[in-house]
Order: sequence, then structure tokens, then C-alpha cells
Amino acid sequence: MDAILLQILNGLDKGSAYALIALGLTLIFGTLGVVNFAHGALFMIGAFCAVTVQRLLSLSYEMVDESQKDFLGNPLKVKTPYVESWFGPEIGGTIIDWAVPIAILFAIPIMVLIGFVMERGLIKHFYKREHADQILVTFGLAIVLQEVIKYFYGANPIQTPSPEALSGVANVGALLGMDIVYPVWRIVYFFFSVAVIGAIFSFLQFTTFGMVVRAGMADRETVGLLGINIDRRFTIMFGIAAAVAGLAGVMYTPINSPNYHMGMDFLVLSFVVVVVGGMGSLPGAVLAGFLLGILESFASMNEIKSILPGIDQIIIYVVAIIILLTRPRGLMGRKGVMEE
Amino acid sequence: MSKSDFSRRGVLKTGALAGTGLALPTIFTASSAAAFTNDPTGSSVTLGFNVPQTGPYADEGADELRAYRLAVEHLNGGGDGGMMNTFSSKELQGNGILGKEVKFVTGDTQTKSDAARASAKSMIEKDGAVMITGGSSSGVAIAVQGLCQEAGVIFMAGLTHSNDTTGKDKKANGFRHFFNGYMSAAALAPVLKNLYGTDRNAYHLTADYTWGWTQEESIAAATEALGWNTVEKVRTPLAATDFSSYIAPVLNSGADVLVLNHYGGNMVNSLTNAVQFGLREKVVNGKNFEIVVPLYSRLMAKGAGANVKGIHGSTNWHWSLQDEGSQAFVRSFGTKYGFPPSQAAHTVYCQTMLYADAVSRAGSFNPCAVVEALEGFEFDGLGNGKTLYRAEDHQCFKDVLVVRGKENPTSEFDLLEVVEVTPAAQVTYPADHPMFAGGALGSCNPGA
Amino acid sequence: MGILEVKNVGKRFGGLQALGDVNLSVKENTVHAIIGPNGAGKSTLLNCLVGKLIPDTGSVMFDGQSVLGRKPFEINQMGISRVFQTPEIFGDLSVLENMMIPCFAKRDGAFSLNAISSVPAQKDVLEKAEAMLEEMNMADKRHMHSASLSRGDKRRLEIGMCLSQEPRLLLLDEPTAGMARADTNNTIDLLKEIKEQRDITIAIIEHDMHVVFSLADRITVLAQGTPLVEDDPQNIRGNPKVREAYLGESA
Amino acid sequence: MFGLDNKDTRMLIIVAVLTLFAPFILNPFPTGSAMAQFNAGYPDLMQRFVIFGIFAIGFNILFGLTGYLSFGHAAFLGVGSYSAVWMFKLLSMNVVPAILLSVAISGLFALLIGFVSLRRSGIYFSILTLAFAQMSFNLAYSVLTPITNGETGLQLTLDDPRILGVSATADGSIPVTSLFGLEMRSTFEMVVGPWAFQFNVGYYLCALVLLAAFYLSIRIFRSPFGMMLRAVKSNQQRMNYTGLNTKPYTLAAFVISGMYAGLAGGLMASMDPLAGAERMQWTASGEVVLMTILGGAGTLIGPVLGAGFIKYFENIFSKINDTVLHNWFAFMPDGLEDFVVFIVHPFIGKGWHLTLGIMFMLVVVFLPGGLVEGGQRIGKWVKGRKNKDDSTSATKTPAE
Repeated sequence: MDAILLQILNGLDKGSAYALIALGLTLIFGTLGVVNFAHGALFMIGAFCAVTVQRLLSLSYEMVDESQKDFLGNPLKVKTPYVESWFGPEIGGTIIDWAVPIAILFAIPIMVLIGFVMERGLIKHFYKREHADQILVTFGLAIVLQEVIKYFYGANPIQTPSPEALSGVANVGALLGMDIVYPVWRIVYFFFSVAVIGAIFSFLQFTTFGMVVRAGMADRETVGLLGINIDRRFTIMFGIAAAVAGLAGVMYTPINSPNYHMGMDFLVLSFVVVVVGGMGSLPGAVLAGFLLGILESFASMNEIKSILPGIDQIIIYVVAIIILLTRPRGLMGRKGVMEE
Repeated sequence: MSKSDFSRRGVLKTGALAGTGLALPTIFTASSAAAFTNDPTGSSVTLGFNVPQTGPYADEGADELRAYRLAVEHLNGGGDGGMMNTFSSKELQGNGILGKEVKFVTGDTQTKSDAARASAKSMIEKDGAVMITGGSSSGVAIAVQGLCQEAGVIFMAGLTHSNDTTGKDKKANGFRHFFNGYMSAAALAPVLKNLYGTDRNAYHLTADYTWGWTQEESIAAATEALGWNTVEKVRTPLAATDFSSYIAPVLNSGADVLVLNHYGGNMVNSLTNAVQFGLREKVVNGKNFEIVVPLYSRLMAKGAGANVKGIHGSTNWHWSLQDEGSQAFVRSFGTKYGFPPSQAAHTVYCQTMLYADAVSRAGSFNPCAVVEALEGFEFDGLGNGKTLYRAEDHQCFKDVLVVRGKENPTSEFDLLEVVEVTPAAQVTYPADHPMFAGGALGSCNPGA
Repeated sequence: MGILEVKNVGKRFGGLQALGDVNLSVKENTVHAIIGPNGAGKSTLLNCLVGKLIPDTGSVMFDGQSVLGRKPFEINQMGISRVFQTPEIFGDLSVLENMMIPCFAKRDGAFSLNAISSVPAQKDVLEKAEAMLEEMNMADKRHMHSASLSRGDKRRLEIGMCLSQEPRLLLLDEPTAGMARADTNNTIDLLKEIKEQRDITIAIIEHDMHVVFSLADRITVLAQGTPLVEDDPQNIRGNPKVREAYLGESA
Repeated sequence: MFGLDNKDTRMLIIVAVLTLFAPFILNPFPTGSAMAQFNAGYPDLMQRFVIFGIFAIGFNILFGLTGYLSFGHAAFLGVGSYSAVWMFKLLSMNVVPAILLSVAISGLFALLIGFVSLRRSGIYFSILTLAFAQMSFNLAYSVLTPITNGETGLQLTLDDPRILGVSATADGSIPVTSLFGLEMRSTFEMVVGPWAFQFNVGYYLCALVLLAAFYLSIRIFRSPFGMMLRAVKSNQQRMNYTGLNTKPYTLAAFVISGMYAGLAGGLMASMDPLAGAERMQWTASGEVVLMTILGGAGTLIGPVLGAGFIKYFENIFSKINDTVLHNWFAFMPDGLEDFVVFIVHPFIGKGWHLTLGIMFMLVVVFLPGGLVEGGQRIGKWVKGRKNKDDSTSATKTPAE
């Protein structure tokens, strides 16, 4: 029982990352009708925003310490971060420790800007082109982005830990009288995702801007005929989608050390999530994200693997195939979206 | 009709004889000119450095390339000579190999067996490489080793840890300096026994491909021999990035040791996840929960950051070793590049030196002569103590390091500390050990 | 007994009864028009005839055989060709190629793995397609990219494509919708010509009364999913029920 | 000639000349010269050019004609390779049965996957094929290791049965692949002055197969069947209402292109008897998409050009390292040399992916018709200039 609850919890936690990425992907597809293969790269860039902030905060000056030796036997150059010398080791240390949450503030403007540039500079020329062309050009962009990151940050994963206060585990089962421990940061991630998803939905639901965008998603031409400049709003939506992907990436860094190809690792998966949820359906993307997270968690249990060897390798694809064959519009998609 | 399989260098000579201008097509007979593939007839010899330059192991590949450049520099008489000065064999004079200047070509394996073979083939067919070396994964090493056997050139494996490289997939033309899964297990077992006792329950998470399996098999066998119980062996997909769903069941499994048979990005993520789940603070059956990473790599450990602290594993070599050879190598590498070399860099440097030395001792680049010179070769001074290149399987037998993640690192390179140097005798196994059974070396192939 | 017999056909979409209880009989070699206000169920009925929709109740017989449950291509092979509201042609292909495809469909059936012989070697198909282009007065445009044709020409091409299959029943779905007056008149002339020169039955769904009364031999008026009345054009013109339900609002 | 019109015959002859004289064409620089780095005329790469050319030609029959974008075609190539290697292991080292089997098995595999995937179109079809291919790859890498030898790739060993051949040669080696005794790896060398040209048996086998495959693809493009496939791409609705069943057309195209992929896989294994699972990964499928688009989807020769282009990049560009760069720019003053190397450095050697990504984006953005369109534009431009100078100049149809 504990094991099952733990896997459900784990599934929700995994699913929250999938849901966030798929949400951004769906926003772009739903509003702009563009299949964005570079979305995983945006997630990756978000993660590297966190790495960059961590590096910036740990910028150090060097002092030669004669008492210690480095690996060549020369006097050791001791590095002290500037923030520590400015604010004292304690506060400075705390600031560095909180690099990842601080990176959120940094990532939002950066990601929105990247989104704008991407949309205005590239994507907008592809609205009228075939989906295949969109896939290809964004795929090319994804390669370029990840190679650029690799050039500056190398290929190995870079550790970006969570703040000391938010690492460790919490006993989430205590309320139920059970012993279920779970990492604090993962719980934070889950609630963070829920908050971001909630924010996006309320934004679309309760603001005029959101209403226009939703109307545009439903029928772009009509909204255009009403004299509303839908394009500009869509550009902003692209920026928001990029920011959502970026935030998902920033917060993900303590869970897994980021590397340059993490975007590609998530790319196929996020498309499967979107398709399972239904192309263009925001609630579908969220639902499918959580659902696939939970299914993946269960598939990796040894009890299940002993019955179906290798099921954890293919579960995502099996689900995608079953959904596409039995219900091509996905769990919550509108009928007719891209069915022809 | 005559044929020559892979010979270009030899052709050059004939080409020169035929003279410039419109020469008659020279169809070349193997017997008349080249006794073996890519016989270097000019004033230089070309070596092929085939390492991952793209993909997840690109950083290790880059470090290997640095070591190769350094080795070439030393062989050609540049730099401070590095481990050439401490090497027990004194054949190498710093005048290239057999007086020929050493040149090299590089290629990208992409950590894919196909791409690695394509790259190696181009080195052999186009650039006239007489020896191929490199690689940062076992699949690639085995694939390229097979190719070199067919082509008739020597393969000096880089970082490859699978038992199969010198086990069921061993080849006469291939040599491995790096240690393997069995040796990791043999070196770790006594240390684990001292540290954690004989009454332990181990839970294995294993990367679901050949290398993972052989390591899991080796470690499980060694720890079970100590009296440990293996609770569960779980295979994880290579493509997995988040291991939480594999780690979560460990919590309530009753296991008190987690063995992570992962490497590279898998290792970084699974270890990070395991620490996140509080496994290191956990107490099971009245004992502290422990995590073991049998194959450690400093470059990778960096990605896991503070999570490696206090976690044990094994490694082929570490820059903090105090023997003469290691110090010489660290000095020349560190001076040139500004940071200490990785174990991958060390093993490929040694391989290059060993090859050059074998050619010098044999007096020929002929692969069969090189094989003969390397087989059963005993040497010292390359950082691992007294070492034997065993004739039966072309595996080096040397001391293995058991290391631990350092609690208080003084620099970004100072992540691991050596806990124990397990002597070679303790990790040596008979050539017909069942874990290495099933293949044959075959006979050396000089090509041509 | 007509060539097309629709009996008691009903179709429901969720809460909406799109077709109530439709009975329709189209006599061979006549032009039968189906008219009705928006939402009367004309398109639903048409889709039931060509296999795009399957009615919930009733039967559709073509030349004594049921079409229900057959796929559109099978129904087409039985001898029913359809012209769409917006011309559906192969925009990426040349005009001549467009015309050849139905000729191949007629000759080789629904599928033929004719992958080795070259297109120009298919003399019979080529001749037939050329002849049909001639008949449609489009021979001079044969090498044009069909997407660049004018709307009227696209319509001619589509009708020509349907005719080249020698169908026994031609279904036209508002063939003049959105057309300029001149194009509409051309289309009417073309259809009249077809009616006179060929052994063909035509069923036409139309909004434009001018078109209907110029062509139809028989008219069925559909309202709210059921046939209101079926009669000759002159009687329909004078029928007060029809005026009230339909003509009144469009007049 | 051969039942083709003049234009197609000319194109076939051009391709034939290019492939048959490739050892000369690809080795324009004297061996040992600084530019020899750019020579591509060695057997392995030449084989890859034509093998991936075959793969891309096949892919183009599906994508170029019907517009169905498969993201899983590498799976068929992989299956073809595995079949061929198994044939070498079990039957004999003759390449003919191996290639035949690989074509047949991948055809069957394509029939199965196509039958299911073609129930959907557009991006759903792409995702379905992607899902199938990724499943194949994941399973081949792990649980199917007994059949595929997983990570290492399936390779020959000394104890394979090879019932119609020998397990090991007299000198204890694994026998090599051959065509009725003619060894695939045999290379004839021709030395003309400072140039060395290599004529490899395996390459010429591949080249002949490529010509046959190319010829067949021309026939398919020009056949009624090919016209139907283009009609499928253009308007499926009209197809259905013209009495044509689109399913078997698309399925036939899918199976044919799957068999082309299997043929390529079989040839690859015949040239180098190893089949790695990475051949089936989705990025490998992406690669053939890139080749086809880069060259020009829907054109006859485009995919071959694209394949050559990408393989050239992968094999030649990736080998240019800093040492080589410094050699090239050694004539410059030191500071400038370092600067130039610094600028070029990110794009060559290990940066070849970056260059490829940039080129690819440029092509998709500016040349939707791929390199062929680029060629046509240049052709038109040249023609335009020529016409200005000389109004009687002969019109030359740009190669499609």
C-alpha cells in the first residue's frame, strides 16, 4: 500500500514536469498553430538560466594561500565569492544557496525575451507553411541552441543544488498515519507547477487578454476580422509559453543536474503528452502529463516489470499508440483538430 | 587481379616510384609492397584518436584528446616527457616511434557504435592510421575493436569497463589498459566488508544494457561471497533521466545498501535522486543506509556535486596518487592545461605510450609484432604500480583504487579521496573465468 | 422505381434531429433538385448518400443495391460522382493530370500498383482525358498548375473529372455557391449541355433559385430535416407552403 | 532510353557518371597536400554516400510523393541490418541472400507498422511512427539483446555456424563478406602522379544498387502509381470521391520506402557486418528527414544530394581539429592566426552539429525546395545572364 501511494506521489511529481512542458507546447500550438520542436530547448535554456545565476552569484576573486597546495604543488589559490565578501560569509552563503529560486526572477524576463525573438525572428514566417516545415525548422533551431549551450557549458551535467532548507525529505504520510517520505524539493516542484498551471488558466479565463487569446485559439480568422490585433497577442503568448518552459527548467535543476541535451530527452516525451492530451487542449495537456507520469512510475515497479519485461522502456509509446488509434483527438482534444 | 585491403601508405611509395605526370594505373599487389595495413613508409606515422566529441560523453572525450596530444608531444620529444621518464621500459627516446615523427588524426565516435566504426574506418582507409585508440563506452570499444581486427590494425581501448571487452568479445588486435567490472567488484568487496560488515541487503539499480549487466553480475557475485543478500536487481532504461520511480521502492524494500550500476549521466542522476530521497540519512535494520557506485569518474562526480560525499566506488586511477609516474603525469598535464587529468585521460596516455614502446621493442609497426611485444609485457611507472598485459586476454592487471567522495573538498577537482589501493593480485582472475567465457582472441591480423 | 431510392432515412447528432424521415426517389435521366433553407438537412442528406455519414435509420438504394456501410470510394465505383461546394481538385497537379486520375480510377479500379509503366504510355487514359478537356473547353490549359485556375475553371475541371468517370448519378453540392453571375451562367449552360448530351442522372443541392429553375425536372423541398413537398418546378413555384418556408425569406 | 523520357535519361546518366567515377571526383586533391583533408574518396565514406542515398531515395517515395512524414524510418534500416547480419552469422558470407532477406524482413515490418500508423495522418502519423521506432530502439538496446546484442551491436564471431560457409578462416579470422567470392573489402588502387584513387568492390556493388534503386524511383515517380501518390498528398478527399482507395496507395508507398530502407540497411551490414541499435533511434530517423529536405523533397535527385551532404559533414568536418586549423592558417601572422582559428573553431570538429543545424535552418527558411531549388535558382540566374548576353543560347533544363 505504501509502495503504491509512493508511486502515485512520484507519478504526480514526474507528471508535473511533463504537464508544465506540455502546457507551453500546447499554448504555442493552440494559439499559433505551430508545432514547436524547439520547446525542449527552451526548457533546457531555462535550466541553464539557473546554472548561470548560480555561476554569477559564485563569481569569485582569488587569493593565494601559502599554507595550502594545489594539485601541482603550487600555493593554492583560494576562491572567495564576491557576494560573501560583500555581505559577509553567512548572508553571502545563503544567497548562493538560494541561487535556484533567485534564478526564477532572472529567468522570466530572459525567457520571455527569447520567446519574443524566436517568434518575431523565425516562427512568424512559418505560420502559413506546412507543419512538416515547422517541425524541421524548429528542430534545426533546437540543434543550434543545444550546441551553443554545449559550447559554453560543456557536455557534462552541472550540479545546481536546491537551497539547504528545501533539500532533505519530509514525511508526507504522517497525516495518514503512514511512513511515506518524499524529497522536499520535489514537493516544492509539484506545488510550483500547480501554481504556474493555475496562473496560466486564470490568466486565460479571467483577463480580457486571455479571452481574446482563447477566442483566437478557437477561431483565429473571425477574431482577426473583428479588428483585434491577434498577432501581437500571440507573440506575447509565445513569450509566456517560453517562460513556462523556462520556469519548468529552472526548478528542475536540483532534481536532475542539467546538461545540454536534456531538452531533446524531453522532446519526444512532451509531444507524446500533448498528443495524448489532445492537440491544442490545455486541460488535456495537464491531465495527460500527470497521467503519463503516474503510468511511468507504475511501469517502473519491479512487480510489473517481472510480468512485462521492458515495459518501462516503452510504456509512453504504448500509451501514445493506443490513444492515437482509439481516440485520435486525444483525451480532451476538440474533434477535427489536425485529424485530416 | 590483385587486391590490397587497407593500404594507402604503401601505395604512396609506389606512386612515388611511378613518378609524377601521367603514370600508368598502378594496380597494387599486397605481397610486393606492404606486409601489413598502413605500413608507415614515410618519415611519419599516423595514429587515430577516436573519441566522443559530441553527445553525452563529449567532455570525457575532450579530456582524452588532451592526453593524446600530450602523449604525442612527449613521444616527439616535446614537453617534459611526462611518464616517459618514469616508465620502466626505456625504449622511447623522444624521437617519435622508431624514428618516425608521430602524427595523429581525430574523429568523433558520437558514442554510437556505427559512427565510431565509420570514423575509425576513415582513419584507416583515408588517413593511413596504423593504430586506433580511444572511446568512452564499452559498446563503442567492442565495435571498434572488432573493426580493427578485421582491418589489421592495433586497437588500444580507451575507457571501457565492461567485462566483455576482454571477455567474450576479446580480439587479438585489441588491448585494454583500463580495469573492468570484475576488478571493480574484487577491489570493492573487501573494503565494503570492512566498512559495512557481512550482514547486508543490497539493492541493485542497473543500466539496462550490456555493460550494466556485466557489472551487476560481478558486484552481486562478489558481495554475495561476503555473505551479503541481494534483495532486488532492477534494470533502468538507458534513456531514463529521472530515477525517482526506481529509487522510491528502495525505501521500503528492507535493503540497506544501494548499488548503482550506472555510468555517465545515468550515474549523476540516479545518485542525485537517491540522495534526494534521503537514503544517506536512512537507518535500516539498525544500520546506516549506504550507497555504492562501483565505477566512479571524477568528471561525472562533478555533476553530482555534494551528493558524492562519503560514497564509495572504484576507479582506474586518480590524480592524487603519490607515485612517481602519476605525479609526473599530473605535472605535465596540469602545466599544459591548468587542471588535473581524469582517469580517462590517464588510461589513453598510458595506452599510447604502451603502444609506442611495444613498436619500439618489436622494431616494427607490424600488428603481429606489436601483439607479440605487448602480450605478457610487464611494466611499471605508469601510475598503477607493477602491471601485466596478460597474453591470454590482452587485459592489464594492476592495482585498483577504491575511492570515496571527499567530505571537504579543497578545490573543484578535489572530489575523491583514495581509500585503498587494492593490489593487482587480489583483482586477478583466471583467463577462463566464467564471466569472461565465450569468445576467442583469434589470431593477430596484420591486414594486407 | 428511381435509380436512387432513399427510404425513411433519419440521422441524429446528439440532441439534434438533422434528418427526420426522408423519402426521396430520383428517376433515371432526370435532374432532381433538393432545396431548402439553411439547416434543412440538405448537406446531411447528401453525406448520407455518398458514404461520409451513415444514417441511423432507413435505407439508401442505388440501382437496386444498398450503399449503406460502404466507403465513399466504393460508392463512387458503383457509379455516383460528387461535385463539392468548393471545387475539390488536385491543386498540386496539372490540369491534364487531374483529368487522368478519374480515368485511371475508372479503368483500374480503386487501387492498382501500376508503378513501373510510365504515364505517357497509358494511351487510352491519355486520349480520354484529352477528349474530356476538349469537351470542357480546357484543352489549352492542360499544362497549367490546377491551383492557379480561376474558380469557374476549377468548377469546370471538377465537373469534367466527375464526368470522365461516366457516372450514372452526378451529385452536385451547390455548384454555383460564391460564383459571380457570369460564372454561374456558364455553369448552368455546362450542366444543361451535359443533361442533353449524356445519359446521366443529376441530383443537385442548390440555394440559387435561378439555377434550380433553369435546370431541374423535379424538386424536393427539405425543411427541418423532412421533405416538405416533392413536385415539378412550376408547381413548386406556386406552392404557398414552399413560399412560406423558404422562398419567402429568400425573396 | 530504358522507358524514360529524355530529361530523366539525362539525369540517370548524370547520376551514373557521378557514382561510377566517384573515386576520382571525390579525391580532387593530391594525397599529402593540405587540402587532402577534404578528400572523401575512400571506400567507407563512398559506401555511406550511396547507402544513405538509397535510404533517402526510399524515404522520398513516401514523404516526397504522399507528404506523410515518417519519423521512424530508421527502424526499417535497423531491421534490415539485423537481418543481414543474422544471415551472415547463420548462412554464409555471401551478400546476396543477406540483402534479399533484409529487404523482405523490413518490407514485412513496414507492412505491419504502416498498416497501423496509416490509420492516422498528419502529425499523428509522425508521432505514431516515432513511437514505433523508439519502441524498437529501446527494446533492441535492452530486453532484445539476445537477438540484437544490445549496446555493442550485433557482430560476427568465430563460433557462428554459417552453414554454407566457414565459421573461421584458415588463419583464425572471421571470414569477410563477399559476392560469390568477390570480397567486399577488396580495393584496387590507382596512382596517378600525386593522386591516389581507390576502387572498392563493395562501393561498386553499392553504386550499382543505387543506380537500380534510382532508376526504379524514377519509374515510380513517372508511373500512374506515382501520380496517385502525388494526388494523395494534394487532396485525399477528392481521391476518395473519385473512387480511389487511398489506404493501399499510402501503404504501398510506405512498404516500398521501408524496403528501400531495408536495402540500405542490408548493404550497410554487407559493407561492415555490424548492426548497432543506434541505427534505429529517432535521431537517425530525423537524419534521413534532414537529408531529404536538405536536398529537396519530392525531387528525384535531391535526397541523394542531401545524403551526400550530411555524410560529408559528419565524416569530413568532424575530423578537422585545431591542429589542422592552425596548419591551414599558419601563413597568417600569429595573432591573426589565433583569432581566425578562434572564430572558426566552434563550427568545425566537435562543432559540426552546430554548423549542420545552422545550415539546415537556412535551407528550410530560404530554400524550401532544398539544394535542388538552390541549383535551379542559380541555373535560372545563369541562364538569365546568358540570355542577356546571347539570346540564342541553348536552353538547358535544370536538373530536377
